[in-house]
Amino acid sequence: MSTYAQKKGFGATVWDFLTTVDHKKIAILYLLAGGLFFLVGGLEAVFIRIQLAVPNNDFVSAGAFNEIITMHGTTMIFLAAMPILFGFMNAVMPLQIGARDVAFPFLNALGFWLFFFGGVFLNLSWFMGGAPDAGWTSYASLAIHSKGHGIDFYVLGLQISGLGTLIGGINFLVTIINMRAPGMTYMRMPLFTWTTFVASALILFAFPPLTVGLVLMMFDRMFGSNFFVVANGGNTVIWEHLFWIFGHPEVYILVLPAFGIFSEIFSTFSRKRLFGYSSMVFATVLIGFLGFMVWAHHMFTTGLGPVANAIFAVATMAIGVPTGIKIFNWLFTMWGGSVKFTAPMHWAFAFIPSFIMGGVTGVMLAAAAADYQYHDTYFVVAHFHYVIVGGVVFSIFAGVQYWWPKIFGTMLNETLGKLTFWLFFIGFHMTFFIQHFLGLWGMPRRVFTYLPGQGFDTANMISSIGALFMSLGVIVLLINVVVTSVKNVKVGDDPWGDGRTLEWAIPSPPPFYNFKQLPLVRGLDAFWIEKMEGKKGMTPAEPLGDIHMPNASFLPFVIAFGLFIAAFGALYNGEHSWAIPVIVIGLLVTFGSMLVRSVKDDHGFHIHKEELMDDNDKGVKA
Amino acid sequence: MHAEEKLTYESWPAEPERSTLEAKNKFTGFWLFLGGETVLFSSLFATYLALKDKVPDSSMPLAKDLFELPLTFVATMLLLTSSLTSVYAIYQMKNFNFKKMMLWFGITALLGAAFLGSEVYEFTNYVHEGHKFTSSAFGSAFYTLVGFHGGHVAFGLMWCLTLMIRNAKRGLNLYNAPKFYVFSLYWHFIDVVWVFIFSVVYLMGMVG
Amino acid sequence: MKRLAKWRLISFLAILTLVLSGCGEPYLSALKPAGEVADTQYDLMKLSTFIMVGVILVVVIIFVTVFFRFRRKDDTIPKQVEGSHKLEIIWTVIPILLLLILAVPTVAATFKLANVDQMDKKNSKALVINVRSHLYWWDFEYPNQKIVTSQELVVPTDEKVYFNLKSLDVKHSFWIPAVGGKMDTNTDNENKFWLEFDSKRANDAGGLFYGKCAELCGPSHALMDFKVKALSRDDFDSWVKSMKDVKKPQKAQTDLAAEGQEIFNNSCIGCHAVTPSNQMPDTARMAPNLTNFGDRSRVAGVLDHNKEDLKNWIRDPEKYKPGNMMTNKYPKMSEDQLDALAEYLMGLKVQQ
Amino acid sequence: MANQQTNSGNPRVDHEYRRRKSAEEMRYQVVSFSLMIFLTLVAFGAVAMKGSAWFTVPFIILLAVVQVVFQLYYFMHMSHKGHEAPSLFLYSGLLVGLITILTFMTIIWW
Ligand code: HEA
Ligand code: HEA
Ligand code: HEC
Ligand code: CUA
Ligand SMILES: [Cu+2]
Repeated sequence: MSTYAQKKGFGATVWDFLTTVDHKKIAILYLLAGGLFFLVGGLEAVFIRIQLAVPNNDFVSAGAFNEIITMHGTTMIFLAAMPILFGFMNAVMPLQIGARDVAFPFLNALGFWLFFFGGVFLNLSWFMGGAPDAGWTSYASLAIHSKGHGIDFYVLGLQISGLGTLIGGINFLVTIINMRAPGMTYMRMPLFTWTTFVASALILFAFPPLTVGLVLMMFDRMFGSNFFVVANGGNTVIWEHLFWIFGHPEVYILVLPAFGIFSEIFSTFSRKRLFGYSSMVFATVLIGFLGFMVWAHHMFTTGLGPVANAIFAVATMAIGVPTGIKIFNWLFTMWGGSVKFTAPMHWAFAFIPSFIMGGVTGVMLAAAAADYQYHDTYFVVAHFHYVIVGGVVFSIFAGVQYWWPKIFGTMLNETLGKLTFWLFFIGFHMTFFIQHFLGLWGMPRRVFTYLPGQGFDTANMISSIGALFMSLGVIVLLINVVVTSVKNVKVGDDPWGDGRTLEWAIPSPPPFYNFKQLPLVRGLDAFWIEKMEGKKGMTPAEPLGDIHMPNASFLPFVIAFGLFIAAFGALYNGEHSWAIPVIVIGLLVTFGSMLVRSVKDDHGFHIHKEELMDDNDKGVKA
Repeated sequence: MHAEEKLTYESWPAEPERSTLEAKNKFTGFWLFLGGETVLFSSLFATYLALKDKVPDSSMPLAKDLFELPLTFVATMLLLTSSLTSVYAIYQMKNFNFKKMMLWFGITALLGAAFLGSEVYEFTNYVHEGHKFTSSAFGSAFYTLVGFHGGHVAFGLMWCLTLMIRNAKRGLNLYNAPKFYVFSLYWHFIDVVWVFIFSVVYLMGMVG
Repeated sequence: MKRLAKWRLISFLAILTLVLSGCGEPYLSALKPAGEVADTQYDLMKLSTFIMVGVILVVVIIFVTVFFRFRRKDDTIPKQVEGSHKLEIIWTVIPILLLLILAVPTVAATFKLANVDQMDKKNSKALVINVRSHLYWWDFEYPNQKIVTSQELVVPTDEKVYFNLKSLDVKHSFWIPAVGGKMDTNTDNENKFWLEFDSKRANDAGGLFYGKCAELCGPSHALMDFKVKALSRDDFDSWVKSMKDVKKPQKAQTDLAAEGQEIFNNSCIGCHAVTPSNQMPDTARMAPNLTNFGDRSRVAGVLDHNKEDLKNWIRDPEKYKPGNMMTNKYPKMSEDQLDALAEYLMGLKVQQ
Repeated sequence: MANQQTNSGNPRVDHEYRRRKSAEEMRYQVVSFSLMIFLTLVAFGAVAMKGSAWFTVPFIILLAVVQVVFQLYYFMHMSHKGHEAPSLFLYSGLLVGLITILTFMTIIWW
């Protein structure tokens, strides 16, 4: 079927990616864009650590520092961690359930472009008069007070990219509900698929409150409303609630997929079925559920009163239980197994003690009365970097190393991978462990500098040196990617040799239709079952037939771009006469292309049976 | 079975909205979207309730000074009835009666437009009484909640018209039937939201 | 394996001693509690830390065992175990119990720290202080004593002191780490809480605690420090009395100071009051009250308290506190004028 | 993908059955519509009577909830099979929303 597999020129490749609706290519886009934003956010982190390395430093100004921390937090959470995880979900989840694509390929592309343009818009603030500077939480009184357009960039950029995330979440949910291969019952789904499912459900319910909050702030800042203007009857605590009703589930949106990735890695490299699979699923769902009941633990010092604080404190502690169930199940997956310490397994293994340290400080924070001391200090900074970096970032590095061969058809270098691990691992603990004490010794967070003579100097220096190690680790990873891509040694279907789930049953990279014939799933770890019975691949569940595929389309890009334009209009509303026309033009572009989409039928195309037969054993390039 | 295949009354499936994979996905996806919308509107309701009657000076009108039963009642009847007419439309769709379906959707759209008209009239009145979007937190919250709903109605109207115009000539098939169905879900959802708006905003506002 | 476990234990103990020795500064650290509130919180911290260290130890023991015992040695396929109900019950129930042990004192402490009944009681003798936060400075009003001071809070030791907290521009948070956890100063409402300052430990800390703003509030958030002078009840009463004695602006003592006072009255008095019995409502107090400026220990919360730094501050406040509300609100001062102002301001003392 | 059809094999019989079924359902829908109108009237009436707010407010909320149940189960067909995922997600959304409303009404009091 050579027509689909021709080598293309550079321009054609770019066009291909701009118009693709293939979940595997969209995955690559997510990884690429998310990776880029990770570097940006990391660079911002490095600036933070340089500024704080010594007391009274003036590497950056006070105002710039606030912009940097705000953008660091926002970029890392919304534009780096979540999109990279979305990349894995796109790349792997449909394969794991034996689907040919996601439920809404067009919307999948739209989701990506919305995220991307939202992120670009947000980062353009650096060049257009200043970035947002009220923290990633953007508390209302400060955000309304903030001069310039920084906060406007935040509000508009996050609305656009949040819309993309919401669309992505719904897409994953429907894919999992409707498109599982024959025999793939819910309780046979790999854990990464399960965590994708629950995380997507959290997205579905957590992003609307954020959207509402952002809309209210947009109205206040750009259109003269009074939601947060106390003098006119407004109330800033509304923002705090709306933000955290979103914000707390958000951290589980980040960490659940990470748990999924580690679950796959633990069982693969222990050559053992996941211990307590059903309780793992149960714990995942329970974490998701409890995640919505605890947000006010970020507001213990707001003055909600002892009743509210006590309720939320206890509810928060409860989350430790399902998380503990997971930790012990992972440990007992390895127990009695045959554990091979590959580079992905390094990350997974180190994740356990690192994440626990963050988790238990979380439970300490949950003790409301004690949190009055911890809140808004470096103790909190230490807590969340322990869970986020030790959980999410570790999982991202692990996932990159683990699925790279499946996505790109070639293995990342293991030695370099382990070098990255050691540099990053050491740097990570060095940076963040000491921060617990900084917080307890009285150092608030979000301070652009500190005075000497308060006992903070040495600890901050240590912390900054740790960041240097982390940077080195990331640089080694980049080298690894380049070296690997240049060498480009092709690998087979199951390069780790221990693959258990369906994605390892098809070529690396998979053909663009994924499964020639949908596989018949006979149990948990479908591919492993077949392997253990001595079979080479999956038993097909259907005869070879025509495959229906969606058409590529440029419209997702255009729809997202329209909102990008409109956002500039909203930003300058009331300041320039061209603002309103620009809003109108942007919205016209968006709604116009939506209209085109709905009026022009798009039935996709079919790959014919004959072509598929030609294709046998050739390993098509996607 | 091809989505655009010409079907007859006999071959028309019992659940045209869910008889292809695409349709099923659309159906599920839209329901999930409504789940998200529920949270969205709840957040707006919550904000409204927190800011109800919060005005900077006591000369400004409060909820009980503004709202009036008759107008709200008319608007409610319009929207409730349009919910019933869209049920009729789907009934005809399931019976493979394209013409009647179009007729009922047409009526639905008309009722929706009338509802919007009454809302615009109402808003202009309030503005004259000094209850503006920018005048108080109460005003901001009121217009945002009710306006969001109104925006949904307006969007639904556009959607309905687009569907009707686009499919006027080609009749029912398995490609467009799910679209009509999903639209009707959306329309009912708008109605659900309105039931809470008239209860929580208007009726409760008048009670005090 | 045994050797490694031992090594872990030793390094753990080493860290522990390091931590215990490095508890931070007594005037600033939450690990050196100096009052009832901080004590309660410190006890809770200790309890939770013990539980958490226990949890970590258990996990680490399993973890290390796995590391050594179950490395891949050959190609045999291990048994595919599904799970174990017994184990699962164990690791569900034990954490629940541990959390209960933590939850009960947490709830108790939360209610205890929120108990401000004394404040609202009629004729209560409790000391109440209204804290008003502004962009980068703190205003302290003693409503019953009818005095106002800024930047440096003065409190009596060994009794509960009650606070009403509110912000007049953006949200800040009022925090004296060594004495107790923080409370936000919202723009919407008045928050209430109490603290207690222990006389003995206040002495150890030099009688002066550091206070901080703990909520991001703009460029100079990092510099929004204040100080707390903890005095015995008698000393406190005499401080209140000497404050109240200042009925009208103090007379300058020297010629230079008189010149400074003149400049001050021309350029600064619009914002800065130099009498403590400030009749204006809190919203109208635009700048720190300078009645007892000479008694303070810092200029603008962060600079050393001497004439040089004071002159630097007046010369260019923006340099020391970016975004502050004083910059450019008064004419430029010559060096002579600065000398005069410094002389005058440093002489503003209520306690000799 | 093969799509699942629930045909008995005889289209005529099948359609007779279906037509009857959906006509019957239509009757239910008309009934529930009348009920909804009725409930609306009662709610408006309750407010017009200007009774005590302690009674009126919960009462009209209750009526609204009943009405919405009609909408969901009859107009939006949630009573039909194949609505497991929709109801799961709708109710979850509702739960999250209700908690939000509850907190906004209790702990934002100033
Ligand atoms: C991936 C992200 C992530 C994760 C997973 C978590 C997990 C948890 N978090 Fe964290 N948190 C953040 C990200 C995250 N957090 C961020 C970003 C912030 C700051 C936001 C900001 O202000 O900018 C924050 C802030 C934050 C606060 C507010 C602090 C403050 O500002 O004052 C609190 C308070 O309760 C808290 C609690 C918890 C708890 C209880 C968990 C639990 O889920 C942890 C559960 C895990 C374990 C407990 C370990 C394993 C369990 C066992 C081994 C079983 C036995 C255990 C026991 C018996 C205890 N977090
Ligand atoms: C996913 C989330 C995430 C991640 C991964 C990180 C990663 C890191 N963060 Fe994080 N951080 C947050 C989320 C995250 N952070 C949030 C939400 C806040 C709160 C913000 C707020 O207060 O509002 C915060 C705040 C925060 C602070 C506190 C700021 C303050 O309160 O004043 C600090 C200080 O040390 C810090 C440091 C770091 C460091 C050193 C890393 C490191 O792990 C980073 C490692 C990465 C690198 C080192 C990249 C290396 C890059 C290169 C070498 C560049 C090459 C460049 C090019 C080729 C262009 N962060
Ligand atoms: C807008 C009115 C305004 C004017 C006019 C003004 N100041 Fe200030 N001043 C402030 C504010 C606000 C601060 C607090 C700054 C901060 O800490 O962020 C301050 C702080 C100070 C401080 C430090 C106070 C302390 O308690 O440590 C001194 C001293 C001072 N001003 C002196 C002066 C002098 C002298 C002048 C006149 C030449 C003057 N100010 C004019 C607003 C003003
Ligand atoms: Cu005030 Cu930070
Ligand atoms: Cu949280």
